[in-house]
Amino acid sequence: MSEHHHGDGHGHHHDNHFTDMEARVKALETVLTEKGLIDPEAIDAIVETYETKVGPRNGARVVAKAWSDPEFADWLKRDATAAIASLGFAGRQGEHMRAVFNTPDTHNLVVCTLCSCYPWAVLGLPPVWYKAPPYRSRAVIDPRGVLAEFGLELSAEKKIRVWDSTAELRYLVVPERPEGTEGFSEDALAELVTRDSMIGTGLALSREAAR
Amino acid sequence: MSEHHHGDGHGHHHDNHFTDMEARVKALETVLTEKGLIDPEAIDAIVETYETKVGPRNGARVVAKAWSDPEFADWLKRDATAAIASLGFAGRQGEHMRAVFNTPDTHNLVVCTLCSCYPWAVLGLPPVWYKAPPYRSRAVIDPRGVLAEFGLELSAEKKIRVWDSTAELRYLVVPERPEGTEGFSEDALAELVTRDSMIGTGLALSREAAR
Amino acid sequence: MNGPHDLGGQHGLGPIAPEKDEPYFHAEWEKRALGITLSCGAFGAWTLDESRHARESLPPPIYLSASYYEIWVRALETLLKRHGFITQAELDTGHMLEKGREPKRVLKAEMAAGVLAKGGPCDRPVDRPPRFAVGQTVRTKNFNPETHTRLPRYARAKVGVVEAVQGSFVFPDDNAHGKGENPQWLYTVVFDAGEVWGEGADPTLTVSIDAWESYLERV
Amino acid sequence: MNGPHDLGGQHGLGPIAPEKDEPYFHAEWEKRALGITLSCGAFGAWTLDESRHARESLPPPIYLSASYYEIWVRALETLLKRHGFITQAELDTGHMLEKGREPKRVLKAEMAAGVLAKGGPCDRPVDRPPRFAVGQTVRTKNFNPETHTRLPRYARAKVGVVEAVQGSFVFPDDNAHGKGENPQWLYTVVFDAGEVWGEGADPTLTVSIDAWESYLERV
Repeated sequence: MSEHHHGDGHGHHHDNHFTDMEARVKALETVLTEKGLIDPEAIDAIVETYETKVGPRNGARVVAKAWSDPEFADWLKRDATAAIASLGFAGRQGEHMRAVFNTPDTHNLVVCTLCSCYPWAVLGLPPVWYKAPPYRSRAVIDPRGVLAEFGLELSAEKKIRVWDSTAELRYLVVPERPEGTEGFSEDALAELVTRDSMIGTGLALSREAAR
Repeated sequence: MSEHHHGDGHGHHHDNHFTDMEARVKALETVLTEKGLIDPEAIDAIVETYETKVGPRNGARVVAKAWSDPEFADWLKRDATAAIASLGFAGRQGEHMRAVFNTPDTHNLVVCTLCSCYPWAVLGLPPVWYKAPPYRSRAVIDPRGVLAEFGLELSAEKKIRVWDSTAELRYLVVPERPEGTEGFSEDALAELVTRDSMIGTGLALSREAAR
Repeated sequence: MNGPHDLGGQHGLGPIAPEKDEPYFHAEWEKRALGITLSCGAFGAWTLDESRHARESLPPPIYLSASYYEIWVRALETLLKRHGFITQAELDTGHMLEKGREPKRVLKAEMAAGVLAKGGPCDRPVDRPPRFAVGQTVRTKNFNPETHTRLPRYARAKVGVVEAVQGSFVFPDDNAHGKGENPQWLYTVVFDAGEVWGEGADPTLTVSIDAWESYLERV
Repeated sequence: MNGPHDLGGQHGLGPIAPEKDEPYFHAEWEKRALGITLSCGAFGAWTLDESRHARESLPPPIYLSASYYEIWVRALETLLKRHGFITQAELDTGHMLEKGREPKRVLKAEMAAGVLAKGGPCDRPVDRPPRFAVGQTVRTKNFNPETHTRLPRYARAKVGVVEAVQGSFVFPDDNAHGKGENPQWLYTVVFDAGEVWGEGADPTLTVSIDAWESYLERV
């Protein structure tokens, strides 16, 4: 057996395991369907929602508007749930939103050490690493080591604030607006906002990188 | 896959795994032997030592003598390493011994939460449960629940002292001498001293139980 | 519970290894696992807190090696069996063998969008004022229940500062075990890393948790 | 390190299930594992502390599901590779492929009894008096190193009483990492369960650890 790390849930050494899970889930779905407890088409609808409608482009719209519109930014700071809902983004795992703003002094990073809490309504389904033991264990004790794995080196003086999502509040990081983006439209700004920049494991793209 | 508990290292669901380990250890032993790094006969000698010479009968002799001989008991309390060595029991995992005496007020229980420290020189090789996660996790927080699994119910007023073997001191519990054993020879007393009574997960046998 | 899920500050779990251009799903069964889990949640037979506790109660070696969708599936099986909807024999054979319990609601395709959009808010009014104020120094309690709690082990018996009073919310420690919602005030409490991690902590780091009122005591 | 080995107070690990009339070994390979591990320890190439750290550094799902003999074997492979005695390719093929490092000592059959009887004492003199006295109240430090330590997580930042000064011993936190033996005074420190476990602790319970001097501070 390989000593390879086992916490990630993907990769070639999991192929057999994935086959086991395929059978296990198939059995579960069959039983539930035969009992009339689930509607396979509802499952299709759920999957389609998170594959096509609810994803990090939602959050990017929120951030771009906050960058463009100081009144919206202020609203987002005071009542993120309402401000975000005003753009049409709400619902499951976004019922109680908080927006936290990066500043020149402070970088924000979001984690859920206890499970996998994540702001679905604005970021969609979380990536595997967000839910896996390595990130969950290290983000609260060694955030600089974590950020280095994402290629992000913060200055030694930068303060880091980690938000552990232990309750039903879901955190959205509003990254700093990149330099040289004065006059960008909200659409153009939204292109600079990556998923990772809204978790805190990245920054917004520079105007050059986005091209 | 079964939801069966996985921490014990024995039992039918481990049969395949045991076959894997058989091959793994065989490969290791072969490589080391071909390199002249180990002497298979030395391994036989080590195994024979712990199968036939070093076991809980050693500890039982120590306890029986402590019950019979107040001066020895006093020495055991003050300098367990020397007192035990005087009976010919010393060596690996018994270099630094401490004896802790049960009293009518206090019951002692020994655990190693961090690994598997155990007083080999007086008790021999530890049982699987002593080294496995369930005992190691629970002994320090829920000793009464642990003792109940061994069929031992202490009175609610009895004080429990748990010794976590975090350093190189190895603890031997001296159980209370059973009632009605006045005039028993050391040999007869030693028959009442079980391995578990010297870990603290049991008591010495009553004179009736021993028959 | 001090389970395998309580990961904050644990070492030795390997690299994070973010995947470039990661897809939403890595296999078809993950899609079904998502949809089945959400569909069964719509039964209304258990709370989110109970399902979290079912996940964290998985055997630790499984919890720590499984992907999160696998954790979901295994915990869902437990919940469905516990609440009488299915049996282990049905899972073993892969077919219905008996009728089983009827849920209050079965999620149909036409309901899915509405249910997802509505979510499950868990703020609840309480009829007493918050006990702690913004700026107040508090100490988290020390406790180690075998039952569900949302106070991570690394943040117990630590001194921090109330940064926000976030409203009043369902109390998961009770709700996970069918003891009622018993809402409490919820606070964001921020700790210096030195308080939490001690010697060698990153001096630029602060960590916050969201803590229910009964997790906190005056200093 | 806060590894999978640091089990005190963890929940969910299942029943203890003591085995009646348990044999010393459950399979032949366990006998070989014992003998090989002790034989390789006799090389003198690594310390007991380094081998403990190799064991606790195994991937947590493996550590928590393996028997202790399996933990030994896996950690021994790591140590043998790390110190140049064998290669992974040799383990994979099951045969010697290259010469490798020569140990200081190979344990021969006729030496076995003597080596086992001698053991490996690790008390060492220090040239300063103990800093703490019996009966003194102390607080354990808070720290969370990724390196080896013998201060369990449950016993950090807790107030207890020195019950005994046990002598001076090799300091494992340094010795495990080749930083020397650096002996320190060792104390038995006893804690009320209420201090360690908080609300709901067994009121009749006290727990002690053996703590090196640098783990402790004055209260």
